[in-house]
Amino acid sequence: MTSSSLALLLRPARTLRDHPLVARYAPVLTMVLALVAIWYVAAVAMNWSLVRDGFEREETPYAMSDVLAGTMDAERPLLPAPHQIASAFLDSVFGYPPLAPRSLVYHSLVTLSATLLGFLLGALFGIVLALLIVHSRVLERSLLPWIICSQMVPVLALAPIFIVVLGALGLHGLLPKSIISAYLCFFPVAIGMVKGFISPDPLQLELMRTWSATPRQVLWKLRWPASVPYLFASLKVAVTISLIGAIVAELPTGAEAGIGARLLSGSYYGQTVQLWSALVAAAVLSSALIALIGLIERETGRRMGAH
Amino acid sequence: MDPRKLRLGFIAATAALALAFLLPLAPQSPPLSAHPIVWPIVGAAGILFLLAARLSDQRATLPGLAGATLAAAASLVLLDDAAVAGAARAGFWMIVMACWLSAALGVVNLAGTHQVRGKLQRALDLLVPLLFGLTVFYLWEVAVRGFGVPPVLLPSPSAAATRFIHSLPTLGADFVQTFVRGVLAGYFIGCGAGLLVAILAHRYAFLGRGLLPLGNFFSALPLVGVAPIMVMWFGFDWPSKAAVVVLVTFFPMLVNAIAGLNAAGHIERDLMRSYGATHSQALTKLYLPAALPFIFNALKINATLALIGAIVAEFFGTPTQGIGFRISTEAGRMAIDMVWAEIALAALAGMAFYGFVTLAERATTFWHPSYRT
Amino acid sequence: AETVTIQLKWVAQAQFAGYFVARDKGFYKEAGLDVTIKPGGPDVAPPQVIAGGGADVTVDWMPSALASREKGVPLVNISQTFKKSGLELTCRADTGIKKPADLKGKTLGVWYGGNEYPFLSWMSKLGFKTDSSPGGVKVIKQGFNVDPILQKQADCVSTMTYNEYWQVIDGGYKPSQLVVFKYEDEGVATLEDGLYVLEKNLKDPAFVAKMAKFVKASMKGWEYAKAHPDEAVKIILAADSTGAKTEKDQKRMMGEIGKLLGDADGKLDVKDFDRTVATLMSGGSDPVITKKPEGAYSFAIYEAMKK
Amino acid sequence: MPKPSLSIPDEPIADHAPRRLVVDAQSISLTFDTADGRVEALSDVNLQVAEGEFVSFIGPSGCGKTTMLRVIADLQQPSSGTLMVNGMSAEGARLARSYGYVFQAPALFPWRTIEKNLKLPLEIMGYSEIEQQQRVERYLSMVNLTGFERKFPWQLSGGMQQRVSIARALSFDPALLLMDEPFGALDEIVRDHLNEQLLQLWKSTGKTVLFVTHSIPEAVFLSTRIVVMSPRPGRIIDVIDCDFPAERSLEIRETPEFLKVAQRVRNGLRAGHSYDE
Amino acid sequence: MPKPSLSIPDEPIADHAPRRLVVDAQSISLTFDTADGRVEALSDVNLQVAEGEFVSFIGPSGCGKTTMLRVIADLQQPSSGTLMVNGMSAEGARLARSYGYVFQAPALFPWRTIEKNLKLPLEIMGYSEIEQQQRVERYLSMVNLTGFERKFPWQLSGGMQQRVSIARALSFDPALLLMDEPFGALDEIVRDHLNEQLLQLWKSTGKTVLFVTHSIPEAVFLSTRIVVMSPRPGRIIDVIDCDFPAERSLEIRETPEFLKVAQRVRNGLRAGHSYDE
Ligand SMILES: Nc1ncnc2c1ncn2[C@@H]1O[C@H](COP(=O)(O)OP(=O)(O)OP(=O)(O)O)[C@@H](O)[C@H]1O
Ligand SMILES: Nc1ncnc2c1ncn2[C@@H]1O[C@H](COP(=O)(O)OP(=O)(O)OP(=O)(O)O)[C@@H](O)[C@H]1O
Ligand SMILES: Cc1ncc(C[n+]2csc(CCO)c2C)c(N)n1
Ligand SMILES: [Mg+2]
Ligand SMILES: [Mg+2]
Repeated sequence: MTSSSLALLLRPARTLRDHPLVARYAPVLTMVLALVAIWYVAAVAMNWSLVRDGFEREETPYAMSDVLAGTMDAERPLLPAPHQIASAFLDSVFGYPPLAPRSLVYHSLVTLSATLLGFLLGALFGIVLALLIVHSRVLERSLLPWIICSQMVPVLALAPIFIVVLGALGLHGLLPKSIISAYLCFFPVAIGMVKGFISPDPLQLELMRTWSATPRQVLWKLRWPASVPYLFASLKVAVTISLIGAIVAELPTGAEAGIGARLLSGSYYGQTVQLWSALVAAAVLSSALIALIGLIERETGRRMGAH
Repeated sequence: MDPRKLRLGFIAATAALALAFLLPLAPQSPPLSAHPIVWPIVGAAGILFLLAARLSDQRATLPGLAGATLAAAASLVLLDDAAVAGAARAGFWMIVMACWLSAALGVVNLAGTHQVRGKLQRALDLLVPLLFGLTVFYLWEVAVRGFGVPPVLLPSPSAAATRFIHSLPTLGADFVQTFVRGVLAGYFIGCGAGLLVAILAHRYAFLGRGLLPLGNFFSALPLVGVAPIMVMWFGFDWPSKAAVVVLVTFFPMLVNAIAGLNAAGHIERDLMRSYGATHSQALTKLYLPAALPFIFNALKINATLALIGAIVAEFFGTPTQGIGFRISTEAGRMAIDMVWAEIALAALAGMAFYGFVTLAERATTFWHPSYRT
Repeated sequence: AETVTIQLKWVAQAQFAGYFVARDKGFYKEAGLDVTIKPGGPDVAPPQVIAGGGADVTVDWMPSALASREKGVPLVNISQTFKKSGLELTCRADTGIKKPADLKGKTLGVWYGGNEYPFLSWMSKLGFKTDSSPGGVKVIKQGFNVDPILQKQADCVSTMTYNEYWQVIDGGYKPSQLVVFKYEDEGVATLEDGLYVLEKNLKDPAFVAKMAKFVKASMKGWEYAKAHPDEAVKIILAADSTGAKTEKDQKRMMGEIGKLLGDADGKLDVKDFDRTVATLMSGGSDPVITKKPEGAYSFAIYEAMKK
Repeated sequence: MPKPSLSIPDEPIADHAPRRLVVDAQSISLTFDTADGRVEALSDVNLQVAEGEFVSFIGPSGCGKTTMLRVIADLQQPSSGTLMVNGMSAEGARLARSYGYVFQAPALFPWRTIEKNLKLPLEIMGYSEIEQQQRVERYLSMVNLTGFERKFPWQLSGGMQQRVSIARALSFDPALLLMDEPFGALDEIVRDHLNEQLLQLWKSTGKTVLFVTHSIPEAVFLSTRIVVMSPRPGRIIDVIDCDFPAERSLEIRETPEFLKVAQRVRNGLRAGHSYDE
Repeated sequence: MPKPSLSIPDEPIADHAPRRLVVDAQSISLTFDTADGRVEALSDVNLQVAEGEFVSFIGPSGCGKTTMLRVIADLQQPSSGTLMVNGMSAEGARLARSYGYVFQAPALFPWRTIEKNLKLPLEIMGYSEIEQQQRVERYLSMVNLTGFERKFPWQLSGGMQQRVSIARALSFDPALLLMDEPFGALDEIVRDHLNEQLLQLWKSTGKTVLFVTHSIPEAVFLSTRIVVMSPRPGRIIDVIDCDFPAERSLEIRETPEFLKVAQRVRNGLRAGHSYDE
């Protein structure tokens, strides 16, 4: 728990409804409950004909209630019921020692490490690129269109060759995956930061001019702080893309471990519910990463006098 | 550009050409002076470089680029010689280096041109990236052919271009399937939904607190996992691709639009309050215009993500058409030149799309400090 | 010890039991080899890996190997592990399909990426167009699972005898409710898993000697796996880092793989090769190979093994 | 220094009595909670403003004038006290679009031309196209900016921007005007001109005006009452009636009565300051 | 209306002669190209300012005062004419950090506290930590804002923000001060106080000051010369010498000499206006 929510807890509230923690989490809870309810209904509707066909193929007599029950625990449902996913998820997270190949924790960690490294590389590269573009007209004019072009190239198509080439250069394991992930996630950061770096008020830029501040001083004292809102919006997007990139990159590297490997084998061996729990793991992971960035954003905002 | 650096650069390029006459081109090849057509071209390039070095100002651009073209032509002619292709040595690479150096100097010099205005400036804005790209493609071409890179790893750009021209009908059909159907539909729905949810979240704090984490959660679903499910739900044709595109474009729009809606200034908000403006009035007259720079940010990022998303989704089940379908099948048959022709198609389509969004951005956010001069 | 890197065509599973068993049982070590097994996946193209220097030898299907040969990567078959093809087209019986001629107008799931050639030449033999024009069949690119048949999005899907067929069974179909066309029976079978190396390496006697040791030890592994399927499955499962494989799946797969393996020495039967080439060259409008390949197989390794 | 914080003018208010109260503030206090402590921006402020009055606020920088106007405009909630505007709650009055507010900074929208900026409140309040156009012309010419319709805010000088913002607040003809240093960035001539225009407008329409200014002559010239404030905590330290004849011209600024009132304001102002000069 | 656009005061300038010229502008013109036509912001402006002078610019809103200051500060390039600052080109002078500029708007950095805002130029110019701290204290107390070090700009009133921006421009002690309506948002008392402080500073340090103001008394009180401008196109229409004794106090504002100069300024100003009142 963060110190601010601790402070919220300690502050007396007039009624339960006004309690800051309630105000903060009640909406999420409501939405989640609504979603789960919709999900159940959808699960029944979507799996219905599948389950009914199953009974018919078995040529056993069945009642409506049998079909209904069947939609709740089908082995290969079109849409698994929330409790199926939850129990598969919990089972694969807590059912094994965290570093066993059957544990989702293990696979999440594998993917997370590639994600973080890729995110770091990508964000850094994106920021550096934005800097170059903002400071050099030559680079802006000649590089920017090709950077955009680079993002139109589907990585999944090039990843295999890329892995081969990196492999020939002696790079194996984490790095190739991270580089693919970085390749995908640097772009939102670069675009966002270019915008951020040129967003300061003209008056403030002129003020720096009157002091004949060096470009570096203008960067650190004006452009950088002024681009903070853009930075965090970009980082949030980049981190999800970086996770997706890391997962994509697991396929052409032999899919030995990681959430991507789990997704592939879940699909390959028809383990639908497993596949869904791997999806949930990915979503949980990136939600956590986004939440972390959000936390840093709020703290930064506080220090920068946001109100 | 600094005339001294310019002069030094062109002299270095000339020197490289001189070295090309001395160093071996390839183990089994006679020296450069024994190639009847090539050596005069190289010589002419050298003279142009010397001229550029003498001028060493804006005017140097023209002889510099002309020399670069000649040097490029010489090296490409040399590559047609079976003795050189795949076994190029220092002498050959000297010509390539001279070409690259002079082209780079030319581009930098050109991009540094400020004096011109209006139409000429527009042309320059196009010319600079074009020349830059040409240089990159040239280097790629000579690297692939000079080093003899296996074509199943990387084809030469000329091979990909040839394939592109010979497969226009296929490419056209793929373009329609992937871009016109999948990408555009998904892009509009995804961006629209992202914006809508952002507006709702901005308007109703309760919804905002509840929807945002859920939005985060769903957009974090990995492409490779979601694509097969979408195929399962929406079938093999383009709707499932559009669904994937919706998923990948939703979140960037959500995040950016929320940041944008919060970017409206405090006095401006107070002003709207003082008018007793309704929420929809405040939205259309203040919040959305103020959010436009951020929204365009998302539209641009999404333009790229949508394309990649649709293509990748096609790896997981399609009818027998589409850019992603073609890339994955042709990669399987080792027709890598076709893969690159499709990649080029994707890049062209994406660039045009992106360019369109940029134009719209310029037209609607001209007032933003980043565009004001 | 000498090092050998082998690139598999697909994810680590009982399909490649021989290599895992040989490694686990120390057959490679006995031969003085240190073997690295690189698993493949849906996006791994073995010819690219070997051309990029990522492996010494690779397991590939012959259509893919011959295609890359024409495209400038001269792969040479040094040993043919699988005698028979495991590829088949599995249809739901309730679609009314009984014989190949009934396929007309139906929706068929086909694996692309180099695996489509046997199918295309079969269809051209049947006289069915594959471009969705009337009087032909409707082809969809199948992912790496059998969902299209379970969801009734397709009437038939491609399956391997050793995996996907059983996924359909697990999906609730009884064998009696399915109609299966084995490519082997339709006379359009192409050679599947074999070992391939780069042609230029075969000029190097040291490499040939090394490969001779490798093939010999691998065949010993296959022999062992065939004789002790349960132990082989245990070895596979122990080597599994994705944690998705189940004993049930792998046992079934091991059993089916056993049926595909040829003689103990795994030497290529030239008749099979010629039939594969014929099939590929008749592959409709866009044949995968245009001319009869020369030198696409070599018995040099076998000669070296005899010494 | 006058001790009591007065809310009612010293003179009898009989002549105000029959008129409706537009602003009725009873012991308003407002405290800002900031990271490094609390700032008491308003402390126990009582103020009654009748319809048709012109009340100026004057006081040292940072004494709470802007805050007071913001509270009345329902842009800020007081920490305690009761406030009625036009007989409604402040929020009700805001939603009823009872006032026009000129902010201390121009607050123009950079994506709108001058013309469109002026039209903003008119669009919101649903005026017809023709009516909008007429008003834009009328009020732009009033602030002497005809010809600048199609310019964007950043193409105008500081004073011009401020004039646009004044025109914008007047354009929808609110019965209550809240003006926060509207003429701060203007030269003497324009200022005098606009002073007269405002007086004219006030006289002819019977608007109620709450006006923050730093210019004592301006306050004395325009107002029916002057409220002098002092800072930390922000309090009203003097309320001065100045009922000059309705038909006054700029020349009255030289009369002894005028100078007497001005001196009283100056004294109050000085008392509110901490300078020991 | 005086016809000729004067660049040299009417009186002999012998006493300025030995002093170095800080600003030497020769027939400066500046035209803005906007979407709906060109705006002539400066037209053939000639101006020489010697070291140690205090020159005020006064003129109707939008006449080009800000533009003139911006040209001298090398924030805008003139369309024609030559300009020397401190014997260098305007750019050279800017790069040599020869001047401090107070903008018309405060232009504080919202993410920096008041203290950090004041330190910004000091950081850029490489002052030591201790020196920075000392100067922050000195200049904050000069503008009477001690105690607000840790506040953020939005927590300050408009006038307080403007004072921070003045302190910031003074903090690094530039020999040339360009001030664009620095005291516009301040009340009379603070304004008088800061007027005296500025005069003090100017006298004791021999700084050169170019000062835009709308207050005629302020201009007359502070300046050695007053430049009166007229708009569209922006021209200098009068230059008035006003050499009051160096040891003047605020009281001289009541003397007849003072009022005479003020009247001349007022006349010039009025001439520049298009009002026919
Ligand atoms: N948002 C805020 N947070 C914290 N303190 C604030 C805030 N707004 C104003 N203050 C403080 O409240 C006090 C009164 O501010 P206000 O803006 O009302 O002054 P003012 O009388 O309008 O001054 P000025 O003439 O300079 O505009 C000041 O001390 C200021 O620092
Ligand atoms: N960026 C710009 N683009 C176009 N026109 C401009 C621009 N900046 C200023 N102008 C025009 O130039 C003229 C002079 O403006 P300037 O800001 O110098 O006036 P000023 O004398 O400082 O007025 P004020 O006292 O109101 O601040 C004005 O008519 C203004 O509209
Ligand atoms: C995307 C995709 N492509 C091909 C296959 C076919 N396949 C099934 S098993 C196997 C291994 C061959 O050794 C192969 C290639 C698939 N399932 N998924
Ligand atoms: Mg104020
Ligand atoms: Mg100005």
